[in-house]
Amino acid sequence: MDFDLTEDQSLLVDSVRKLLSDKYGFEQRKAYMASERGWSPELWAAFADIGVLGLPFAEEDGGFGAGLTDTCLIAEQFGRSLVVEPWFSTVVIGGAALRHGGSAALRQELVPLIAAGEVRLALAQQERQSRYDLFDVATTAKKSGSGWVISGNKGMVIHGDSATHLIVSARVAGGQRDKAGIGLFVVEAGAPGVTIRGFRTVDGQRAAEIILDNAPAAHVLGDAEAGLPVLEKVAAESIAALAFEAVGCMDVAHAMTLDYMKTREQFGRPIGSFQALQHRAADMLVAIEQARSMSFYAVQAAEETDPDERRRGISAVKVQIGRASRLVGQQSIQLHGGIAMTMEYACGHYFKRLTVNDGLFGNADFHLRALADEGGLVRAA
Amino acid sequence: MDFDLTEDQSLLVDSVRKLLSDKYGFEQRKAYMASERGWSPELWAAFADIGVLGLPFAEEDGGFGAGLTDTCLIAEQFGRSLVVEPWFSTVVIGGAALRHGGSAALRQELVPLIAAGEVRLALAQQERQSRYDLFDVATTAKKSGSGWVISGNKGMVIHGDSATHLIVSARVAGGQRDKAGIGLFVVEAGAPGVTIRGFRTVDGQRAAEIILDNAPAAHVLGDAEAGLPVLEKVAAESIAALAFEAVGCMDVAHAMTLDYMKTREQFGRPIGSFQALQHRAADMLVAIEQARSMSFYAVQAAEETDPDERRRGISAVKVQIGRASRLVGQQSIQLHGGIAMTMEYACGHYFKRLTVNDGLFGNADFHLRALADEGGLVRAA
Amino acid sequence: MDLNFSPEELAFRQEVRDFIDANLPPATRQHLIEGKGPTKEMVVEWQRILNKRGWAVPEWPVEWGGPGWSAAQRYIFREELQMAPAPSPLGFNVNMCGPVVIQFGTEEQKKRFLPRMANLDDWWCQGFSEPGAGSDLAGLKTRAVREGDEWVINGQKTWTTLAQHADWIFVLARTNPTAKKQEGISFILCDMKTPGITVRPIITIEGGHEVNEVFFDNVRVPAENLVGEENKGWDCAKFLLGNERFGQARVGASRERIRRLKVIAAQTLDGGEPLMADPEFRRQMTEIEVELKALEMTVMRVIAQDMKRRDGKPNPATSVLKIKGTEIQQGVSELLMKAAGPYAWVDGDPDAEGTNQWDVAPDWAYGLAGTYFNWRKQSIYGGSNEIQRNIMAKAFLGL
Amino acid sequence: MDLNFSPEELAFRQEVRDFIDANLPPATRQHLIEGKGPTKEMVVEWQRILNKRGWAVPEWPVEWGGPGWSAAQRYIFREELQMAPAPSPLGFNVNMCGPVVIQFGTEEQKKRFLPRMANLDDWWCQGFSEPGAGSDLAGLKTRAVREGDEWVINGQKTWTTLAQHADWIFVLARTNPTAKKQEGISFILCDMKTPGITVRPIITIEGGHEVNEVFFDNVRVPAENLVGEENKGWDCAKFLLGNERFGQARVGASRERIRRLKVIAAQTLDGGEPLMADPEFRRQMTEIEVELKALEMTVMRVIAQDMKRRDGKPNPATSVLKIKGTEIQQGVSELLMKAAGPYAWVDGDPDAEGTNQWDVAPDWAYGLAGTYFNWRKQSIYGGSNEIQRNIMAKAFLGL
Repeated sequence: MDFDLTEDQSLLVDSVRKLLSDKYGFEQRKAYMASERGWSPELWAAFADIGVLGLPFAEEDGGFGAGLTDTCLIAEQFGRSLVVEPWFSTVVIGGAALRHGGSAALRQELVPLIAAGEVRLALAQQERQSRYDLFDVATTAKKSGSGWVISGNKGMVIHGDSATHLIVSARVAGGQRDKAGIGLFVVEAGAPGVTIRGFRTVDGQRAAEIILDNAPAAHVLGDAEAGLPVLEKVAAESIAALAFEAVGCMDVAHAMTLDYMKTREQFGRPIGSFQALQHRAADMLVAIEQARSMSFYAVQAAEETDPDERRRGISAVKVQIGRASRLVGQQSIQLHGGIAMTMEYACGHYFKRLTVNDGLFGNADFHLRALADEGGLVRAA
Repeated sequence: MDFDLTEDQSLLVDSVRKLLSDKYGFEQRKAYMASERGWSPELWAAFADIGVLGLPFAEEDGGFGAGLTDTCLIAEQFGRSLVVEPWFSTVVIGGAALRHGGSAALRQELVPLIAAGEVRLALAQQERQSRYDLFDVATTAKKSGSGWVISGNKGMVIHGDSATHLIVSARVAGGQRDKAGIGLFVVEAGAPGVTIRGFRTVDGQRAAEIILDNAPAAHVLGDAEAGLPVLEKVAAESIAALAFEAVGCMDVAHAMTLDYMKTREQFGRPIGSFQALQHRAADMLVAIEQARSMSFYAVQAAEETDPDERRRGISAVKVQIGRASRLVGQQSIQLHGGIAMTMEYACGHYFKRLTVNDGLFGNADFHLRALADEGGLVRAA
Repeated sequence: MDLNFSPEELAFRQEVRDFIDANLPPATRQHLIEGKGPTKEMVVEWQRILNKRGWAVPEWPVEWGGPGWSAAQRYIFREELQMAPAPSPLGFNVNMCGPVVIQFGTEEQKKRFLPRMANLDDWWCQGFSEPGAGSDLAGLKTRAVREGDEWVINGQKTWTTLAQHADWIFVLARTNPTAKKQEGISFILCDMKTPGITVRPIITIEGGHEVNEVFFDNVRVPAENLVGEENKGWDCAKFLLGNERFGQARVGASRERIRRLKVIAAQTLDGGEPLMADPEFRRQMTEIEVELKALEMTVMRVIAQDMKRRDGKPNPATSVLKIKGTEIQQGVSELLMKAAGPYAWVDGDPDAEGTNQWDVAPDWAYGLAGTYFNWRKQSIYGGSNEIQRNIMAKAFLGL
Repeated sequence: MDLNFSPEELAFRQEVRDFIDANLPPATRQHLIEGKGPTKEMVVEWQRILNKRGWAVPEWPVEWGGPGWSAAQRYIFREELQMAPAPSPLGFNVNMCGPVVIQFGTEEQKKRFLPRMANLDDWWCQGFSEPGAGSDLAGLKTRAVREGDEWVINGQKTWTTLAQHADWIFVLARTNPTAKKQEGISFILCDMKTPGITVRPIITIEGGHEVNEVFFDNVRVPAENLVGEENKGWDCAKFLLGNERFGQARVGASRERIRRLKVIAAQTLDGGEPLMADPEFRRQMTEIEVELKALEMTVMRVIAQDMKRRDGKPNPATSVLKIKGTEIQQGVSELLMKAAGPYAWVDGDPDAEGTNQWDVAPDWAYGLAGTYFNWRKQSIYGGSNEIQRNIMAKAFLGL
């Protein structure tokens, strides 16, 4: 048992931290968000340079062969700086789909391009009726010659407007909520029949609505009728990274709050000297430490081989992280007072990101119900 | 709209308050509880004298014709003093059953005796499997000659060991959880086939387990196949009185806590000067005031004629009172610290009574589910 | 004890409801149902409709256009507007500045300002908060110096709600810098067109423009614009703040939002079933409904006390209204956001056309996250909920 | 980073589990499963079994009988005992007084007391708290005056857990009344049979007798019973309190109670269905399970730090253990009570035969309300959860 970073991990984190401290101040980030794309190609290139784009892919595929823990450590740092580039969609989500579902040929084709920053991925999975159920898929995939054509509407595709390749869940067989018969297809963003409308999300990231109308799939990830297990693995790894990202956000929001409490004076004394507020800040620390613990567990859970065990563990992670994110996000605003309600002050941006983070791949309520329905974590005697 | 007491109500409350302040100090109550019966016949006689035993019954039946509000006001005072005599079981619960289910002849027989303190009632309704469902009845009633005989096991019969007459729910027809086919029967405590074992409950009151083995019923309350509506009315009025009782308990627990906070010193100052504890005490006040408001609503709700509306309203009351009781009970202990954990200190007794109060006629969880299942309080637009 | 509205009060409620149904512009109502704040035009149009009916200034005395209602009627009126939903008469005019002018102003001030306030010919805003004086209002630093027939005002106000619409501002300014905190403050009215006033928007976290900074740079206003006595402005401020006994309870508004939530939850799928079928969602919603019912009764208690004896005796129930009222509103806004799931996250101008226009996402989801974010302010402004607890500990608990 | 137990540690866990299964008296186990506190005899019997195996004093150095385990092994051992469930080695002996004697005691004191502590030949109790010194421990007033070869002790201790079983008590007493609060205190051992010591039971709200008042009336103990230096007893106290890094997390104990809860909930009917089928009950239980999993990982983090570097550097995670550990235990006790419904309310001696003997109520319901009441103490003692937040604000937040 050892929760410290290895030397390699420390080096990796340091290089990311240095880049972000140089290039990702609050005002710099604002400029990236204000650009037409909504993010910075310059930073994207820099991410490629320090190796975080190819991080989780096998060396033989052209990646750096790092483990999930390393990816999560980057996610934590990116959370601390509220990075808006499509790293999470490309490397964490898309990367997991590619690693777990892609053929060797496909991986060897795409990974070097991803690592170089030339290919960006997005997962088009959400549909109007599906909410948080990965298996609720109305979009269809039909055989067409030697390949597949995809038709359907996908919503809230994170970074769907900057992806070069979309990973699309589509139904090959079965009813809309059947767990079998779902395939994962790679569709090029520029393929005929693909219409993409990008928009900004409330946390300052980008997303898209995508309409597919007999769009040809360039590839299928694994078995076209058994994509759900891959999708679940993708969700599990993504949730682990989201947990670390949330801890990064919470750490910063808490630190900003403490700083403010030490300097802001009311009634002739720093507000941090008021015991009721001190206890609130202590409760935030308790929540963050429990969340940090849970994020470590998230890595264990995501790597669990038994899918039921994995699902239960990952649901527990989502519950704990979601609860903590809500408390820390809301209280960091409340303890600041009005100033944190303004767009010009960073704290609110952490609150917003924490709110969205909770909802990605199912919010705490959803996972609490799922976990409770599966009998919880403790086995009855 | 007027939340003040009428002159008559003020006189009534004053007379009860005076009696309790003379006769119901903490040490006096302890002596009553320590007696073999577990309560005081002397006080019982005094209650008869000041008229609170015949209170809610019609004047033509030998009662005082007071309304539910008056009963509730007494319940509040009894809550403040944690009265252990069988008033609630006799007058509120039993009284409601008699008023809503009893024939004129039966009322005129029993009410004068109740008012005089000679007859005490208890509701034998709970069964091992029934939990909080009034209609879950396995105990049977069978025709025998011109009357009925009752067989079955009843548990947690409040003041069942001192009642002269038991009001027993028993199934005349239908399956164990059918809503039709339930009758309410009056069984004399001394009747053949009735076995009663009394015990003390954790809040210092008395209760009993009762086994009925072909016990003859002296009377049936209303339609022997349609007792459930009466039982629901009984529950509704009882819940209104419990709400007032709880507010009485909470008021005293809060006041004791404030007194202690003003006198107990730690780190060289009264603990009431610590802001974190002040805010906790303020939260208790918020909860109590909301509970007090809800207790007023409880009277309205209990008197609602539409049974569905009544059930919804009464469930809302139970939720709010239960939540407040828990918060105020737990925090009154916590803010005191160790001293309130001792049997010799009154505060813990309020906490215990509030805990039991929540569970009578269904706890907050039960009623929240019931209310949610019935669509809540606010109608959709 | 009588816990019900009288038949007359119930008839009055019906009268209000009928009037709203007949006169509220449907586009305004629809706009509010969708959770958007009313535009300036909507507020002005509706207040003038109310004013024509004699209902724009429920709290004012009859001689200044008030309808002469009881506390219960005023409550019913306010609730019905919130539930419609319809815009409320502009609080800065009707509940804040108007009553101060009525209580402390000269006859001339009353004649000049009150009718225009009632008809919303002038839109007023409130110049109280300052960057250094948040919860500690009396710590304000804006100065007003008497020079001849004028006050010369310098300083900065912040969190000035809807200053961008305002024609006038009422300002608390320090007129005696050597006196004790509360004792050197005056209450002064300023035309927003006066040279030296600059309004700078504050964009809140959801992207909306509701509040502003207002800078005063040698702003000269006539001496006659002082309300009440010089250096006694704190009395006006206390009167103004104390006047608001129910404002943040907003029971009707919360009930309207819960209705909306139920409509949405019936249409939205969750696990292939309507969201309304999810026990956990229902539980969270029902808990709020129950708390709201208790709050409604708490409001009634305060009204009943007001009707019986306006003795100004503090009622502990009053303290509950701010804390619980805002917690409930925040809770409902969170449930609305959660009901929308991921589709709440589309950003943009909440007053613009819905951007979920391709029918990939439901239209109604748009802006719900923004409202959730924005409503975090409710437990901060108007005396933060922490300040409320301080007040309770002092005033009612003797701690 | 490596978040898993090593194969050796897993093997050790199995060894502990097997030993418990083979040696724990079944009656003791059943008694604990039913939620009752172990009797004195059960504790003594089991500790002697452990001592024979060399496992009674996991935290002690090998020379005094410790097994030489790593922090991870000690954690595993403690968890397995809690989960069995089995009595833990008596904390007053093993985790409190023993380590103080080892750290501060003379060679003679060690030889005299430690072996008897390990074998539970002497039952120790803790004389720290006083009526006027609760959260403010250093405010204690009990006096010890040196007269020749003896200390003469006068004063009163309270909340003395299981003093009724105790052979010895370790006492904090003021030996220099003029020194600053923390500086005039000494740590003294007293034989409970010494004349002048009176133990008076404190009955807690559920009716149990766990704690006591202990009165000292001219109690004379030999001077050699002083541990450490005169007036330096606060160092011993701090060492003792700081030693307890995991004690109140009790992850294994909570897991055992949740298992019990699940067994009960599967048997109990609610709305005609097993209680386990109620989504709201499941939600409440699952929320606690999730929090417990996080707490388990938090404990692991503290252990890992301990194993890596015993630098005594405060770890914010440590502060979490008390607050969350006690909240979880209290939460589970409340769920157990609620699961029993009305049948939790039978009063009486929890160690007596179940009184629900007529099968009208389920046997297992008996005593659950009492445990819920009793466990409210957990957020009060050992440094109340409010004190913990004060500590965190100072030590980690710099407020």
